[in-house]
Amino acid sequence: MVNTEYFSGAYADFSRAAMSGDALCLRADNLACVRGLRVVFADLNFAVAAGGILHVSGANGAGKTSLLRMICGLLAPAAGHISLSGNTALARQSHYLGHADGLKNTLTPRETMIYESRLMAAHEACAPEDLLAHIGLAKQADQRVGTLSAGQRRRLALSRLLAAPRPIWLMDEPYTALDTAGRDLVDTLMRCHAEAGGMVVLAAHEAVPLADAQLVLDA
Amino acid sequence: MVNTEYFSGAYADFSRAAMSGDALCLRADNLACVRGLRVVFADLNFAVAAGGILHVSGANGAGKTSLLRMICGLLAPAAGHISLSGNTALARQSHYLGHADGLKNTLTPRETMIYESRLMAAHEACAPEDLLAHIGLAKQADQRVGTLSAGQRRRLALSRLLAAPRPIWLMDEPYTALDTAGRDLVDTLMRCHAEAGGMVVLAAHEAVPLADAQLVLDA
Amino acid sequence: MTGRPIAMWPILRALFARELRLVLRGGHLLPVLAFVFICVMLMPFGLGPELSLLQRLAPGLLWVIMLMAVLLSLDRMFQADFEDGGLDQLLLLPIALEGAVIAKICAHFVGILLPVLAAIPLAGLLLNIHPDAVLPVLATLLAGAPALVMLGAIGAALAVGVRRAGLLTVLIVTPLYVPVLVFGAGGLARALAAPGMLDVGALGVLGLISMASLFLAPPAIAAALRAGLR
Amino acid sequence: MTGRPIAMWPILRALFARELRLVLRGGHLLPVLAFVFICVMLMPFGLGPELSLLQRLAPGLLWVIMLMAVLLSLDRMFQADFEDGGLDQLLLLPIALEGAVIAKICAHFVGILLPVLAAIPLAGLLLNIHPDAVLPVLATLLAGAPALVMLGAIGAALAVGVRRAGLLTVLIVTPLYVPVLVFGAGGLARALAAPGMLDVGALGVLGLISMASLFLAPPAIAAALRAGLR
Amino acid sequence: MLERLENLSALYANPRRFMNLAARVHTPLWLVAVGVLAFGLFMVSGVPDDYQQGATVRIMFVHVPAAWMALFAYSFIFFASLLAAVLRHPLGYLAARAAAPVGAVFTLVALVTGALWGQPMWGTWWVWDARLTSVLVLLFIYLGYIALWEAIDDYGRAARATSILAFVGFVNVPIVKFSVDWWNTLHQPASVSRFARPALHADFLYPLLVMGVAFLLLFLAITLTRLQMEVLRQRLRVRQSAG
Ligand code: HEM
Ligand SMILES: Nc1ncnc2c1ncn2[C@@H]1O[C@H](COP(=O)(O)OP(=O)(O)OP(=O)(O)O)[C@@H](O)[C@H]1O
Ligand SMILES: Nc1ncnc2c1ncn2[C@@H]1O[C@H](COP(=O)(O)OP(=O)(O)OP(=O)(O)O)[C@@H](O)[C@H]1O
Ligand SMILES: [Mg+2]
Ligand SMILES: [Mg+2]
Repeated sequence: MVNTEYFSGAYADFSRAAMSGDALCLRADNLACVRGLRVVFADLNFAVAAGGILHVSGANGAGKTSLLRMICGLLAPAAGHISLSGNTALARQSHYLGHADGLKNTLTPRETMIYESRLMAAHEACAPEDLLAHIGLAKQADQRVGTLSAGQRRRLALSRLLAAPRPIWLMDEPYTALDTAGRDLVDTLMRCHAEAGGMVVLAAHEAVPLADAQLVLDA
Repeated sequence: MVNTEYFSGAYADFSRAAMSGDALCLRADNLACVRGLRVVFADLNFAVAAGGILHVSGANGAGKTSLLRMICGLLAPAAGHISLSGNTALARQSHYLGHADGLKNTLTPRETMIYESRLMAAHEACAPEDLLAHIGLAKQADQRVGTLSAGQRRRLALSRLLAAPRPIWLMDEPYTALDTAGRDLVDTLMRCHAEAGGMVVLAAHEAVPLADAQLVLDA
Repeated sequence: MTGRPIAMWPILRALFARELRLVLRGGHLLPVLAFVFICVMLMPFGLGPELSLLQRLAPGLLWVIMLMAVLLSLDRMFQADFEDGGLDQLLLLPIALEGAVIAKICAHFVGILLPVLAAIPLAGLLLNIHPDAVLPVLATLLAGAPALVMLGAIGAALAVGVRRAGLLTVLIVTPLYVPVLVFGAGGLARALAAPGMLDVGALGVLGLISMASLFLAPPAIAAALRAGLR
Repeated sequence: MTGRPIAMWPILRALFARELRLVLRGGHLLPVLAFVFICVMLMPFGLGPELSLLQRLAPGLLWVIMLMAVLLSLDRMFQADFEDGGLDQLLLLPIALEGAVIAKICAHFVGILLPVLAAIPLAGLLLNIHPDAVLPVLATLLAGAPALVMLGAIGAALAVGVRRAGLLTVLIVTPLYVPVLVFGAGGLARALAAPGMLDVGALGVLGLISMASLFLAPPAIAAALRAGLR
Repeated sequence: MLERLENLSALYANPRRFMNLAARVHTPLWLVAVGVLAFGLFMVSGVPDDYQQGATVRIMFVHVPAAWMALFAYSFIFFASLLAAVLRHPLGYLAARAAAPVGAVFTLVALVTGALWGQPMWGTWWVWDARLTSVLVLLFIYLGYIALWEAIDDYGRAARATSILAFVGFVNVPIVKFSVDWWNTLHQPASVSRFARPALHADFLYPLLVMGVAFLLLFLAITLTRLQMEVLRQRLRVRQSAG
């Protein structure tokens, strides 16, 4: 279902990096998270190599969302640090898809996509038509985002991942509100991304067969 | 895990109705839904008897949310009608748990519960302590709702169902953001409610073993 | 259906209490009062610090400030409910939506506008208002406030979910404000021209408008909110 | 990391275009314009119908009205972004947050405040302003507006995620407005006392304050937004 | 739990050394402050009536030190926030938070005594001149600063946001100080601080200076007490939420 062509050109960069041996590696050392007056987790260590998919799980409130936000710099770690092959400023290396999707209700899906790709400085702007069909919103292209169904919104939010290539994908419960086809779409996107040399960290309560490593946070 | 005592007293009313033979029955006749300029579904017929759990499924945008909102009167049907044993004004017979949870960020979980039970005119106000422990928010009782994690919010929203007994529960993707224990909690709540003579209509993309009927909407 | 009759009054009270708490959370009293005094502080800079001039202008300025406070505070009154699904829950309450609307508006009135009204005499002092003018100002403001609030709430309800809400608000609400202002600030000016006595006529008309809006606005607001459901 | 350099300019332009569209679709312009005209309409009632007095006060009143319009419109500038997760996405853009902030502010300026500025001469007409005074009023407003907007945005950013953010913004921002108003309305009054000529000194100071705030405010705003992340 | 939190986050550091020092300094500081204040009041009671102002001149001995402290307290907040931001040490934020209400009260005292003095001297309680207004602005900045602290629950967020406001609001301090020089005001310009040739008679000058020192000590003592309370409250909150 997913047209892997989207990945070919733009992804050449970090695929090449992956092949040339100095592959990217995302690692966290002794990471700790404090929210309010509570220590959510501490002494967390993990590494994700290029092409890796890490599944973070744990009970409600265990700190999954906090971890993902820390990786892209939206939350400062209370201790420890995170780096991508030595680089610690990861905001521009990451796509973050959170519980709140950052979509604007008064735009249409088409407009959202066009702006998204311009804002991400996509080198070749993708044709919104193709992408819309791709994520299953062809019919809703010119409806206001505020009137989309929950799953349709979620699909639109996914399109941000394709706006520009970035090595790290952080996905917080990406299957939420999606039907079977939608879940397959997410899986395909993640697989393509990993194959192109990217890395994925996803938080989910369900099993993720695609993942090649699991991190369990205990509350 | 769920203390079924919550259901005993207050639920006497419609359990008695169920036993006395003139049981409640929720039925939809020739229901149609139009959103914007699109017919979402038409000629929908179904019935849920007291104690029944109906699982509504269908692709994203198939109209599950619209259907639930129609049942409790938040959306007017384009055609057809819905009734509970002949009664067509169901707003005060239903609990609706939608994609948006109606929680107030500046209150604490404890306050939320107290107000909720007063607003629903609960005949005997439940003790918030018990209920909080019940839904797994004992530790977060006095934290602002705005700082809860996604699953913790969801659990708090569930507590509204217990604020006062109402025969119809409308649950839109109730498993969203919940961990395994949370999903079990939802199942237990639904089972208790059905056993007490209530009825549940839930929309979900995953399988729901508990349901005794399924309605598939096709987009 | 559950067999027992439901008493409306405790529900309205609970809703009022919750809304008042939402309004007051985070010490809103301080900011509202500060707002009034800040407006007062800005005036002399705009108009020049001449005390006698300020004295003459004070009553009208106080009306404008009150209007601003209403506009600012009611502005997004229903927006949060609309966005977080709270509006759905309001509709499912065991009371009529009109009642819920009234409870909400009362909470805003008590939590925000009463303190403003209470601060008006002191604000007037800073504007060097004539002592004889304090009473008429308060009287007209009190008589007119319900109308201002109800009209503001209609605007806020229209702004929820209705497309082109801005235009609608301007077309519907602004013309309604005009009579209130005419009788409020205008009657005030006349009252002050003949000092020592209240302009009972204007006050009566203001009161009438307020009464009318107390009865007519809630259904309009409820209808606007229902129209805004998605 | 992807090897190719990223051009900042097109991103800023795209962000500006998007925000402008959001502002225009949000229907914020009309209520602000309505507010301006309500204020203007109200003044004769407050001040009495004496045309000469109105004429004298018009410039100062226009300044105060403009200031309140800016406050009203900036109030929730960053709140929506905060609530819907858009703020997170702003932080992940390939440009500095400071740049994004400037683009957003420019969009608000163009979408709301330029039209308000354009309406000022008309509003002045209703206040019976002296024709010679229109140009100085507009000139000082234009020179001072950037400062008003930037300072307002600092307040809006500080109050992000806070309950009743609007009023807190007012409380934070207005004290900062006083110097601008002093040079704006004050300089204006002096300019009009010697008719036919602009008070270049006050205009220069206003311009300086505006320039300073153009440079100093964006880092403060960005820092405030970062502090507001949850 | 507490240990864990303190080790993890700079914001929750337990300033043990500071608390020990504070416990030792606390009582002597209060004693000296009260002593100097008593001495100052004694000196003030001996001041002769002014030939122009009569007994109302005594308002000066409260008004002027209070006005000084209003400015000093804000500068204190500014530098404390700056230190906290630069050194990444939370004590600065706590100190700034502790000082704010104290500064606001001094500002209020300066305003009220000024108004009381203005009635006999200028024939009015209030005028909108640059000095008076900039002090009113200062009060509002204090209030905004306090309101912002109260409005944000999360301690770290509140600390960062309020420090930004403290920096921005600092521009008002020189305006208050120099307003009398920059604009033509009713209020009189600095007469004490021109030390080379003080324009004030020694009979007035020395009591005024003693009162100034007394107010400074009072400010430091109150702020220190509030700061200790702030640290203890923070510790208590952690304990409670941990267990
Ligand atoms: C509400 C009204 C007033 C306010 C807000 C106010 C404010 C201030 C401030 C902030 C200072 C400190 C200036 C500095 O450190 O340089 C000050 C000093 C002073 N004020 Fe006032 N003042 C007010 C009314 C008055 C009145 C009515 C008088 C007497 C006629 C007065 C006499 C003085 C004197 C003598 C000083 C000492 C100046 C110096 O030597 O530095 N003030 N006032
Ligand atoms: N104002 C509108 N204009 C056009 N289409 C609309 C409007 N409002 C809703 N729709 C469409 O109605 C359809 C039904 O939406 P609904 O939310 O009921 O779907 P759903 O089954 O709950 O989907 P999901 O599984 O994604 O939650 C969607 O396709 C949506 O795009
Ligand atoms: N300001 C705060 N004060 C106190 N606790 C907080 C604050 N902010 C967050 N928390 C707590 O931090 C914990 C971690 O939240 P987080 O959102 O990371 O959990 P999560 O693993 O994503 O949970 P979920 O599965 O429910 O999404 C939660 O227990 C939450 O209550
Ligand atoms: Mg989460
Ligand atoms: Mg749905």
